[in-house]
Amino acid sequence: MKLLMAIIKPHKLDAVREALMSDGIEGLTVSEVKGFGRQKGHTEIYRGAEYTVSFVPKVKIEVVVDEGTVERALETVRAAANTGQIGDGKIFVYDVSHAVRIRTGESGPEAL
Amino acid sequence: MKLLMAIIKPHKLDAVREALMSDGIEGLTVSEVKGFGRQKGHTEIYRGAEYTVSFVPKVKIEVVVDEGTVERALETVRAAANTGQIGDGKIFVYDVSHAVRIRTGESGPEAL
Amino acid sequence: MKLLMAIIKPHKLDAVREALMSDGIEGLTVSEVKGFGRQKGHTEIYRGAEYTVSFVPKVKIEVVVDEGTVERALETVRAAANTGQIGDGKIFVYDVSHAVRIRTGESGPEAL
Amino acid sequence: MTKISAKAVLVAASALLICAHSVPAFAADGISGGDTAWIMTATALVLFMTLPGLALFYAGLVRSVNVLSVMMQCFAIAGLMSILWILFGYTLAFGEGGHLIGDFSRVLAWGMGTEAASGTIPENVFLAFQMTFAVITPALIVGAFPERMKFSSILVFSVLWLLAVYVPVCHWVWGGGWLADMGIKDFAGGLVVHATAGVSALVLASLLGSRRGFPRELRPPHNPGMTAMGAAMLWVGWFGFNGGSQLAADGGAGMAILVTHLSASTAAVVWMLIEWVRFGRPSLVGFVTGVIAGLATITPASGFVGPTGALIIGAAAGVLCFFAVGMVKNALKIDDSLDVFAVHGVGGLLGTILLSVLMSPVFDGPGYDEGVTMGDQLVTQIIGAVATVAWAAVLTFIIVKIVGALTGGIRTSEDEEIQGLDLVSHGESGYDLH
Amino acid sequence: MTKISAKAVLVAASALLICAHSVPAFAADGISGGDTAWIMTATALVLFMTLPGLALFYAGLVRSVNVLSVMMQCFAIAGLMSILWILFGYTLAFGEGGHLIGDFSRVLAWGMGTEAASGTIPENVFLAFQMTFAVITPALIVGAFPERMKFSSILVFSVLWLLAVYVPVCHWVWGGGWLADMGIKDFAGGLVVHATAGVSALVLASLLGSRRGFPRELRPPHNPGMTAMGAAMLWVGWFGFNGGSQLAADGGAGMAILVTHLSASTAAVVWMLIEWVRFGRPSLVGFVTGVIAGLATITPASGFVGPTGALIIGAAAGVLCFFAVGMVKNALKIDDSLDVFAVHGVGGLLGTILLSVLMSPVFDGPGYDEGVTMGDQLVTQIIGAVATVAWAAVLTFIIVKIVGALTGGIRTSEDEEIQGLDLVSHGESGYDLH
Amino acid sequence: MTKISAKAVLVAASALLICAHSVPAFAADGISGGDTAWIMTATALVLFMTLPGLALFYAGLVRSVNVLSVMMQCFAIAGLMSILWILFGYTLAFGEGGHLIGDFSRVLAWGMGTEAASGTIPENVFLAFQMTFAVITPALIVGAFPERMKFSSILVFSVLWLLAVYVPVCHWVWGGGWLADMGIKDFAGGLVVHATAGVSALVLASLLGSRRGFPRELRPPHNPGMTAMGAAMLWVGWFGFNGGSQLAADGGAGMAILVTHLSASTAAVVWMLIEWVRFGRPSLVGFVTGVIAGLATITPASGFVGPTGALIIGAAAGVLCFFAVGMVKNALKIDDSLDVFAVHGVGGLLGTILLSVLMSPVFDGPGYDEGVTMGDQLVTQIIGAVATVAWAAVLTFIIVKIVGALTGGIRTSEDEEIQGLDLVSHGESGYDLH
Ligand SMILES: Nc1ncnc2c1ncn2[C@@H]1O[C@H](COP(=O)(O)OP(=O)(O)O)[C@@H](O)[C@H]1O
Ligand SMILES: Nc1ncnc2c1ncn2[C@@H]1O[C@H](COP(=O)(O)OP(=O)(O)O)[C@@H](O)[C@H]1O
Ligand SMILES: Nc1ncnc2c1ncn2[C@@H]1O[C@H](COP(=O)(O)OP(=O)(O)O)[C@@H](O)[C@H]1O
Repeated sequence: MKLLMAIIKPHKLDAVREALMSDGIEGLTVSEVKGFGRQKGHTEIYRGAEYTVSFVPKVKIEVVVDEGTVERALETVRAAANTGQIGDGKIFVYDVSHAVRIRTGESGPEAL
Repeated sequence: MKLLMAIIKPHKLDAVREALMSDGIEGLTVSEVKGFGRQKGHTEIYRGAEYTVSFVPKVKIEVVVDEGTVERALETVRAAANTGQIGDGKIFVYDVSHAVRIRTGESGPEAL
Repeated sequence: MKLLMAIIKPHKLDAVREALMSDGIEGLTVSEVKGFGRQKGHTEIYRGAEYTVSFVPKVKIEVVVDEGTVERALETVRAAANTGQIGDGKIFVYDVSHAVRIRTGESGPEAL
Repeated sequence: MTKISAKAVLVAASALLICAHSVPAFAADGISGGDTAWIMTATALVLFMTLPGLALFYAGLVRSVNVLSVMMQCFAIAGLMSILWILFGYTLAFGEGGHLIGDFSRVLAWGMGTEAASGTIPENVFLAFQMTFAVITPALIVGAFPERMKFSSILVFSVLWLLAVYVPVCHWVWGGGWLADMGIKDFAGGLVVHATAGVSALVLASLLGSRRGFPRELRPPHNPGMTAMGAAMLWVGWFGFNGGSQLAADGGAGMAILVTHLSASTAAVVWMLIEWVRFGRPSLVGFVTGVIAGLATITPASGFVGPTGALIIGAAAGVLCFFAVGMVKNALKIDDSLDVFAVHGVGGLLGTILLSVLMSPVFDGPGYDEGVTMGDQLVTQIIGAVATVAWAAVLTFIIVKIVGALTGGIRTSEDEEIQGLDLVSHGESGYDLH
Repeated sequence: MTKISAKAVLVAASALLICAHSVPAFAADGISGGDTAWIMTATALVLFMTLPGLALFYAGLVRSVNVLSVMMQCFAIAGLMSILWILFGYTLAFGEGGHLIGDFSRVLAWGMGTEAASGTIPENVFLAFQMTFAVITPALIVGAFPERMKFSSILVFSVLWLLAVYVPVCHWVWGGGWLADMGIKDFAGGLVVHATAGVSALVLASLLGSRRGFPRELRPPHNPGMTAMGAAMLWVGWFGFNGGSQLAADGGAGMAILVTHLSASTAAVVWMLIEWVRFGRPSLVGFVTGVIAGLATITPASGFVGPTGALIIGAAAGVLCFFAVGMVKNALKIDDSLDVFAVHGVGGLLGTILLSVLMSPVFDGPGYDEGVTMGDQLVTQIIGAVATVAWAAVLTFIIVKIVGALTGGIRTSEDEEIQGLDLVSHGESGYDLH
Repeated sequence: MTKISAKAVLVAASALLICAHSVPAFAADGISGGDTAWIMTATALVLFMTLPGLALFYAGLVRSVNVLSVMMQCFAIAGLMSILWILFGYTLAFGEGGHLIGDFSRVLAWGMGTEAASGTIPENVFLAFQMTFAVITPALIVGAFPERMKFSSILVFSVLWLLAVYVPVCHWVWGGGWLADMGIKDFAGGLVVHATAGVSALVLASLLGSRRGFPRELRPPHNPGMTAMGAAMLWVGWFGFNGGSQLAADGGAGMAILVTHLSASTAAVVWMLIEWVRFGRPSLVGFVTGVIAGLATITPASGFVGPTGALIIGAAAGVLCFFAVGMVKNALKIDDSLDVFAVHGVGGLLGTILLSVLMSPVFDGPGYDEGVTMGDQLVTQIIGAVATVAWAAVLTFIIVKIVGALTGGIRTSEDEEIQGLDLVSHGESGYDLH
């Protein structure tokens, strides 16, 4: 199994979720994160003093998929999250050696 | 070393933490996340308009353990987080190649 | 490629980000997390009743780097995040098999 | 006899003197300390309705990235309208003038000083009390355009709107204009405040267009508790709004407060029951929307009905406004985002009409002016309502076109809308809680 | 002589006329504009105590998934109690009736209009002022059952409780009932408000059962700043609660405000010092709990003591309520979650008793009624306290049983409790900050 | 003739009697119900300024880990100062005494009771009204030291500061002291409140040292909406602060409210425009800072200028305070964290000076006291300003040294500062939203 970790723009979350669902993927986990990259943060000015906010709000999606579905899921996320503008984010993939469904104890691909 | 990443129900956090501690595990990291899976979100109705909230609040626990303890930790988390109801969550496991304790610079299993 | 996941003290975030930037690293992702370890939480007392807060606020930095830069990045983070006091945190490293830049579709090290 | 009378006069005069002394200051000039105390309090209460009341009420309903922009809009409108009011607003609304508009006799309140009276209160207190109405009315319209209108356009719109819509209607009804002459009853602003704001909100929202994702993919209110606390402050402040409109501290003011409270309570409970039946659970946002509906609806009637009338008005407000909210969204498909028309417009008009029936002693009301029947009053109220709606709609349409030309379009870009106006328009973020 | 006197009468009469004119409206009917202005203001202030004051105070203390439910409970109680008050509450509490209960002469305030007076204020103002008391008293009990009681049960409970507990006790003490006849002193509701609410909270909490995890594994207050801001609003509003209970704008009202403020300050500072000594650091939640303890305790005494008495009452309140909080939790093991009994019940009773001593000129108090000694007063106060506690406890027990039968149990399921009542009972979420 | 006059007297006397009866209570003793109603309301409004107003205003500007500590500081100061006021503060400030300080005749307000009058209001109301000023003034200084000062040091500082700075200056200006004798004009506390607090804040901040990371690496305000809502409450409450300082419900109070509102509006709009031009977008925090600047600046002048003067004062406040904020940070490099000096100090002094010009009928002002010219007044105002600044600066310096010695240093450790004072000083956390 593989874990896809995608860092995307927050307003693309629903599109990505729906795209993955229509691919037959049934579960994913989302976190609010802040990113730093080519897309820069901004400065806020309060009473004349500048405050640098280096980070941009992003959403991290983690989805574990079967080996066979990795390519497709990767492309699905990429397509759905793409706006063509800087800061669209990244997808990273890595190996997962075990997966267990807590409720049933099922493990491996069945657990997904 | 292995990293166990468990997505669980928020109110099970304390039980899982305590169970891991009595297993001798001394550190873990927790994030607030939102999950999507068989357990569905809900709709909220404001002034007659429906808003779909697709995600359910979950907690993600990340704990890095020595190879030898993986099985036991996995079972400990599963048992403590289990309520038998949909949405109980998953545990994923993957390899960690390095671990460093920032304070001392210790690395490998000693760093945990 | 490797992913460095560092759990650090929140007030060290800016120092670590700047240190990584001067190492030429151009992107990273940050999450607010809570940690449990040797550094203990605290108790809060409200109207005479004790509430145990087991977790300490931490920041998780995830940065994916090219194989060649791992050692250096690891040392950079360690040095910048170190205060010599308990609770300074950990760095974990693991393999990333794919990386894709959503905007361009570039993959592998170019995507970083 | 002359001598005797002289003596009597002297004695009586000294009686008067002591009497005057015991009720200092105002005995001489007809200004009542009690009335003045109450209207100053009411002035504070009505300002409190806008800031923080309305600002919280509206800000809780938007996305978290727009919370500050909504507050800023309320504040900036408060500041600008106040300056405008002392310059031109008050004098054009309440200066003598003619049937359509006042005059320029009171620009900057020049020479008014501390002595001029308006009834039993100082005129400066009357001016200040009315100023808070001129602040909240355009601020109500903020609910039509959050999350997507340019800040500059909002300011220009509000300035023009105050002068072209609020001030004339205010003069017609309260400043001795043609509707006043006809005997219109609008105690605290069913037409002047709520109908004008509600109708203009609808027109503006339809010209501005909907928020991205309307109506299916919007985010729920980011902070319903904030909205509820704003509603609570509006409720309390409304005691000053309606009770103050009596311009005296007497049984009329007391009754206005009582019926205001009862209408709010009833409308809210009715709204709660409808939600409970339809959706299975009653929401806090629903309850407080009912509160505001009840308050807006009783506003024109609050000096003319008794407790029984208030319960009827409240119940009618709860039902009608509830369904109006759905209709604007689903039938008209207009994104009047925070339901200004459905709550304030519909409520204000409903109360304006209903009062002609509920004034009757049959409903424990105080009855009609001499020679006026229920039917007469009803006709007058309808004429007033139609005139106000038409004027507000047409003028708002024209103003929006002008503002569009002046500020190069009134809408922010899609990118800006996604990012949220807090950052885009004001360079700030609402919450940094970590 | 007759001619002369005629002339004198004429002159004097015209003096009177001018005098009457200079103090318009109220000269004729004994209604004072100043008193009316103040009691209308006080009415707004007491509503402000419940909404938003108490709602914020309580909502900040619960888990974040219950914040809206607590607010909703306060709002819904406010709405329902107000309707109930105009229908039956006021007339049963303040209608003439007998020693135990009023009558039905004022249902819907029918015919009261704007002219009827109650002392020097319009009766509608008195009714409205008292209505806000009938709102806050059952709302106080919300602190006993947050996070786990069914919304339907809460509403039915509150309705029955108002009629069966609040209204009779109110009649006994303030409506000319048997305790009034005995000469009981309860200026603003130590018995009527705080003792009834506190005792009933304790009984209800013990019948309802504890929150999951009580007492060891509860979450700390999710938003202590919200609680503190609610306390601040309660503090300010209490000036209307106690100062308004004088029913006039005079030195009695002023003294009530002064001693109220001093008691709040002293109790809070004392609470802070106790925490500092015991826990090493004083908390904000502790300080504001002290504020409320000081306010509740001075309430019955606020018309009968001077500043010196206020400092003593405040200090006593700080110490006693602090230890009462611990005792209810640890000794009684009752999850009166937000300490309604320990703060309001204990405070209200304490003040009721203490005032019989502190009224004395020895403590710069105004002294006793003619022919009444300190001992007499103390006995009367104790009788009143015992009667109120017993009545509230027994009736609450009965009402809870009835409510349980009517609503199929009064408690939510464990699953619902875990999920939080915002979503379960109201379909909403408190915070969507991202 | 004697008989006749006897008759006339009788008749006139009965006229008086009826007259007295129609205006009960106060006719006899010169206390006005209207004035009393207003000053009690104003007292509530000024307390409302500190709690919750100022607490929210300041708490929103700090990091989220210090939100509770700031609120706690405001609360604890409110409690302590109130106790101090009834013990020694009032009597030393307003007791007859001499040119420099009052006396001990009113310790604990012993014997004052409900009958003593101060002008047309009960003295206990005057005492309570002034107490709220003695609360807010030291609370303003909280803005100088958030996030890094020991709680114990703060309390000791505030106690000493009230007695050594506030009370004497208050006596000089309002208590019949030497500045009053000179004819100084300070209607509601430009010198007594804002200049003393502002100057002392600057001195204290410079002795305390800057926050970690000042000025480059600070976190932005954690909750600008909280700050704005606090500002809204300050704005509303300021109607009581300035309007109440008239100590009567009349046209003077009305004018004070009107000019207060106009100055706030103008200063805020001006601040907004400056930000718009300089930074490309106007911020909410900026707008509300302008509001406070406008309010502080009009404070001393609010009884002495007309609307035209208010617009000028507001505009001057907006410009001057805006640049003062930058100057303290960048030129003086003092971390007066929430700009107490730049807003209150500069504003209070500016208004104190400007009023000597704007009182003139040329600006629609009420004119000067008999025999006083604009130049005379200006000189008096400058003398008052210099004396107040010097006294506040020197005494604050001395007090800080004493406090440092008493509490073992006044600053928390670096570790504590990083962790945040909510946890360190009070053992609590501000937000647990999950
Ligand atoms: N090397 C990296 N490791 C981890 N996260 C990264 C890395 N590079 C970028 N990111 C994440 O991806 C987000 C988008 O990257 P950015 O460089 O701004 O835009 P783009 O990928 O479109 O060039 C960043 O905000 C950050 O969260
Ligand atoms: N394939 C997956 N990848 C990542 N997270 C998952 C995946 N499937 C489920 N999850 C996480 O696990 C949670 C529980 O899953 P769910 O399907 O609702 O229940 P259950 O596991 O009991 O069948 C989800 O809310 C989600 O956070
Ligand atoms: N085995 C582990 N797995 C995951 N996270 C860990 C582990 N051990 C520690 N951590 C994280 O590192 C943080 C610091 O660890 P701690 O033991 O407190 O201090 P130190 O590393 O300095 O000894 C913890 O709060 C936790 O977030």
